[in-house]
Amino acid sequence: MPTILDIRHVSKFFGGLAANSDVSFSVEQGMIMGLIGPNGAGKTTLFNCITGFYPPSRGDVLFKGVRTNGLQPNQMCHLGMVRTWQKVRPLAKMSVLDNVMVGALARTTRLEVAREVATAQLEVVRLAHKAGAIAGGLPIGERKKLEVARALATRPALLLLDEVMGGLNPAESEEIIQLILELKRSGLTQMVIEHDMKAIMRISDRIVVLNSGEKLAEGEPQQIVNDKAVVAAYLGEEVA
Amino acid sequence: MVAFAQSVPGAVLILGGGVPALAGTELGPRMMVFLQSVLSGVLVGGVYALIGIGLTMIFGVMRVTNFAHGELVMLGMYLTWGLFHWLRLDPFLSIVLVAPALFLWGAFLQRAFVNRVLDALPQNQILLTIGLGLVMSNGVMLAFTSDYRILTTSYSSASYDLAGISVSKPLLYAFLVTVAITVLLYGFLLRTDTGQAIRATAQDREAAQLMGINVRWTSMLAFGIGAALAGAAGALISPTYYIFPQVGSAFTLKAFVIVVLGGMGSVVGATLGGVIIGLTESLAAVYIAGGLKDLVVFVLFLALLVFKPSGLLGKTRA
Amino acid sequence: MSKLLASALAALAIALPDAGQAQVKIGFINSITGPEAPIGENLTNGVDLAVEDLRKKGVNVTVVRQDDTGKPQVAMSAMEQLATGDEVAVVVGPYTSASSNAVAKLAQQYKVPQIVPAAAKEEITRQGYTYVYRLNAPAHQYAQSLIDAALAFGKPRSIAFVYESTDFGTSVTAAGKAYAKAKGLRIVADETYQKGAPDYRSTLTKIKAAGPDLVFMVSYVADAILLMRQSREVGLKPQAFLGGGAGFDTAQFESERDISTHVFSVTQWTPESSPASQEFERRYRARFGKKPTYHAACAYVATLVAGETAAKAGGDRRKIQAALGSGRWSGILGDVKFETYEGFTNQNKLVMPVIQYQGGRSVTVFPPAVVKAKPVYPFPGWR
Amino acid sequence: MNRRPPPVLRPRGVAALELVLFAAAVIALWCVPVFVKKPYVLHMGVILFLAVIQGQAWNVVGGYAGQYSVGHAAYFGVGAYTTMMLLELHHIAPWWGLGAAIANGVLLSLIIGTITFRLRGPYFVLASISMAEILRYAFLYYKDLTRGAEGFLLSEIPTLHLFGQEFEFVTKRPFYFVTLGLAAITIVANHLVQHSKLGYYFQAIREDQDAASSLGIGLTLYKSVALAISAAFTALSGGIYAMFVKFIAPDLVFGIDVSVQFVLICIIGGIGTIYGPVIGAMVLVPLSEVLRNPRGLVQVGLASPDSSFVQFVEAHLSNAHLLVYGVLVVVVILFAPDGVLGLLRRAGARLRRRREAQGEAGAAGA
Repeated sequence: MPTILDIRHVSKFFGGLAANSDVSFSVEQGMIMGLIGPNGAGKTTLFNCITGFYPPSRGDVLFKGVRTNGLQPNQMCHLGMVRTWQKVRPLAKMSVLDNVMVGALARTTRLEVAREVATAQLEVVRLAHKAGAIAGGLPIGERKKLEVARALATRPALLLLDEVMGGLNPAESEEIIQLILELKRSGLTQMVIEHDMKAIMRISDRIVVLNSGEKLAEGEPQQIVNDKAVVAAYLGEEVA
Repeated sequence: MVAFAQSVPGAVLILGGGVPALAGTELGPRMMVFLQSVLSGVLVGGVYALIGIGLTMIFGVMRVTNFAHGELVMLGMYLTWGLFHWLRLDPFLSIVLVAPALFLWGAFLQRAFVNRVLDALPQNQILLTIGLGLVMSNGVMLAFTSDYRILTTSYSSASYDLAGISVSKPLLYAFLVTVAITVLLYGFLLRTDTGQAIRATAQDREAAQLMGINVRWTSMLAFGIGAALAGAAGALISPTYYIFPQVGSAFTLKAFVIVVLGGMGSVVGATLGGVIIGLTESLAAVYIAGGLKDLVVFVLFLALLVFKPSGLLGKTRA
Repeated sequence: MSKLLASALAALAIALPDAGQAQVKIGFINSITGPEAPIGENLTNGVDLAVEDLRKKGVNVTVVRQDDTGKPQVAMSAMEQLATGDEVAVVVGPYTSASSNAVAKLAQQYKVPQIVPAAAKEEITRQGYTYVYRLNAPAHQYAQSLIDAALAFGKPRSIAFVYESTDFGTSVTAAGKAYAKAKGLRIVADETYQKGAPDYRSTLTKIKAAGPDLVFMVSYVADAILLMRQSREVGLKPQAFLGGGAGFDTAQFESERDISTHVFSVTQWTPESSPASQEFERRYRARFGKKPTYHAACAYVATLVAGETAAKAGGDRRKIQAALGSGRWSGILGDVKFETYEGFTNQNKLVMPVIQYQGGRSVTVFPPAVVKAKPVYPFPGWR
Repeated sequence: MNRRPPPVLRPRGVAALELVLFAAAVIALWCVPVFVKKPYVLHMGVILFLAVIQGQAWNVVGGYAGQYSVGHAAYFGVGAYTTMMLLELHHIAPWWGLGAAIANGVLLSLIIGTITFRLRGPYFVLASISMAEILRYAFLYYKDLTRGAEGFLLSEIPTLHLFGQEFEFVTKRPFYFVTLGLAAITIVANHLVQHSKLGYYFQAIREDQDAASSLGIGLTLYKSVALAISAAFTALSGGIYAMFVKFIAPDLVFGIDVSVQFVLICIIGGIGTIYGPVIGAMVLVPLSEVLRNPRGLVQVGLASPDSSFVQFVEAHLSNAHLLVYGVLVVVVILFAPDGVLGLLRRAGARLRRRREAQGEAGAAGA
């Protein structure tokens, strides 16, 4: 499988503090890459560096073989990379359909086309019945789905999900897991930050563990679970 | 005025002692112009600083984008004018009445209006305070018409001579009072529990609430103090300024410039910012053109916003 | 409040019908509020006295008052209202140069005769407007009288100008600079300011360093006082301070004795000028409790002229215009006649006296024909 | 914060009805001068239509794109000065001058946008005010170019020859038609913009800049486009205002109160909606005009000159008509943050709900 995302020695400093230091790994097409680590490990910062919200202080991000340092988030989107947010960011005063249409408009200027794409995506996340509702009024589970639908509407090659199951009940989480797996089957590459260990182990093909901004380990879920360093630094304390 | 009369010669000595080169030597006219405009700038800047400190309490500390700040200064000016006109109360003494009155008014405004939009979008705060400002300035216009009023005191145009440089008495008094108020405020914020509560609330509202600080009460207090400082500044500036209902809007903008310049919420920063703006205006009037001094201030402000948004002293920005 | 009450009473009095008398409707645009209001008050008082006198003569005048707050755009909409809504026969005012100039254009357009009582801007009567009549002397005479006076009193060599950047300030200063050059005076400073932020210390310091023999200032009331206060503060001490009328010739300025003493100002009228003027001053003081300024006198005469002419012409605008052009009047401003000369149209020729504040009151010191006291020159220093 | 407009569902029938009503309103207004000759009415009409244009213009960048500019006087003033100076100094007729005014407004918006769009929240507001103030002071100071505080007084608008006819811009009538036409065009243009990709993108930026950016929206580009559209219409209204009022000066066209008024039109009517500015203008303009000049009512015959209302307003309120603005804003922000239109909508929604409750079957089709 060809590599779609290549992260090479990425560091990000805020003042003197390193939020990421010398992180390297790559993501292959079609896989689901899990990204885990304790709070403050630098997962979201890394997402921000990848998607163009922060320029990396050092190192390179290569997307589809092209160096993307310094590109803006909207440019990343047009290249085929889109993210969701840990703390959901619905376009609150717009309807659910309009939210998703905004995503779809990244690939078209015609509203009818965007409306069709958006309607289709709402079907995918099973939110079509709420198309006319105002996004700000949705419960948290549906907001998360809305974020995914909106991101999918931009027709990404790589989808970055930031704690998309956070705050959901088990049934809702399960629904999201099924959605992620379904998307994988359709060929979409995904990178997932998740706190729910069971879930991440279930869906990920590979996992990168961050701790204090550094990469602690990388491997298949089974390897990670058995990695002594990881268990000591992260899983250990969590289990205990 | 006795207290001021006594304190003033001492101040002159300090100033004189600080610039030994001035004594005895004959200064060239160019140097004189420079020193005079620096001095005027610093003195006027002192009053600006007080307005700025008031706003830094409200905007910097409480994060309320108060576009009615200049109107609070204006109210202070009219109160001072009224006390002088009807009761013959000296403008500098009237601070004792004006500041508490404005404190109450500010606290009322906060409680009745601003409080309701604390968590709203900043633009709603801006519009609300613009609306309140319009009500204040036009209310005053109804009561007093839009005439320009002038306060005439015995020392209105008096000055000390400092090696050929004139020091305006009313401005010097105003400056000294500003310094005193600033020191008191600084002490209050650093040394008292209430002051610490205000600072804690400024840094993190939610955390402050968790620590058991009554955030509502603290906000009201901070707004009241900000308004009182604005009122005091109005009282201080009224002997050398003219007073009309729309006089506030220029102060509002200046105050924001000062707060952003000094860094949000920093009392020392606002003091410095005020003096810098006073100096800039004064020097720009002499070396560029009188008609361009405000323009220069705004250009400076924009440059600061774009290139160093945290202000000269501050580190953070919302 | 008392002012409001007074004007309300006056309005009431005017509204009372009085059969058998000539009915005339006059529009009066004035700076009733705003920065120029202290001067505007003088004009209002002058108009009130004129209305009294007209009544005595059997002319029943209705004055429709409009406040322009000193702003040309407000004056213009006031003029439209007067011309098309209230249908007045003739308009007196507005006070300021900027407003008068703007209204003059509309007067011509709507064919409503306008009598300008006290606005100095040259252009007002230099545009060939046939419906615009000016009672007071225009800007260049302000400058000429003052500079001639200074040259007669001493030997000044240089002059500095400080003025508000309004039509009035710019117009008088432009004429002043031209005349100063013609008289061989060196212009060492030319400083304009915007009203609203009265900190002139730096500017005045700069002027002090330039060391001019004459300091020529053109301002309305509040700025005139603050300019002189700050001049005193920075120790500016030329041979003479020359004030270009307006704010320098008001009761407020006069009462600020610390700073007004020995200042020269040019004026359109002085109470000392004639017995009739003295009588006017007496009446005015009795009625309003203060000294009348030239603004009051000009507004008084303008209203008399407007009222009489309109009564005779039966309120017909066209006839009033013709009558204003050909008529002659005499009164406290001397002989009034609107003439066309040297590029001016319908301009009354008026000699402008120069006054000086001495011992808390103003005395006429120039020209020699009307002198009442000896000038103090050069400026002896601050009290 | 949690008061939000109900879902906007637009069945085709409603859109058609809207169009018919809109056209009818424009035609009706077009006929007004045939029956009403009073200049005061026409004057009020012109000021009202200008306010509609200004409100619509501000709404594009402030209401839809969420960039609260309180410095729109910059574009207004530049439009006014461009038109006036071209006419007075170079004898270029205003119909060409207005084009130049729009061009200058757009150019200025690009410059101001580059500087201010880096900033958010109160800092953006402060920066936008500063830009307008800088222009005001510059126009006051550089007298040789701008005539400073004296400003420009319009001498004469040339006669327009169009379709073999002559149009004289002397009375208020032609201004009435021109501004009515332009206001209608502005509304239509706005409607088209808001129902296009641009409109969706503007709203996305307003709701969440980061989210919008992640969805492929170039923030600077689309904010600049919004500001340019807004500036174009604002400059246009400035140019017409200059021709209509016949006098401009820096304090008059670049003042903060001008900028604030544009914002208020939208806030009071209902921000981020097509008809909000129209309603805002309909509330604000008559109110402020009547308070400013109560004699107008006398002229129209709505009040007698001796009525206590006219005398009271004239004696007390005519110089403080902004007081009413202030009170209105405070009330609207506190009690009706979605403006008058929001209030109407909420009332309408309540009504609809009641009706839906009555007849389930009929409403299901939407």
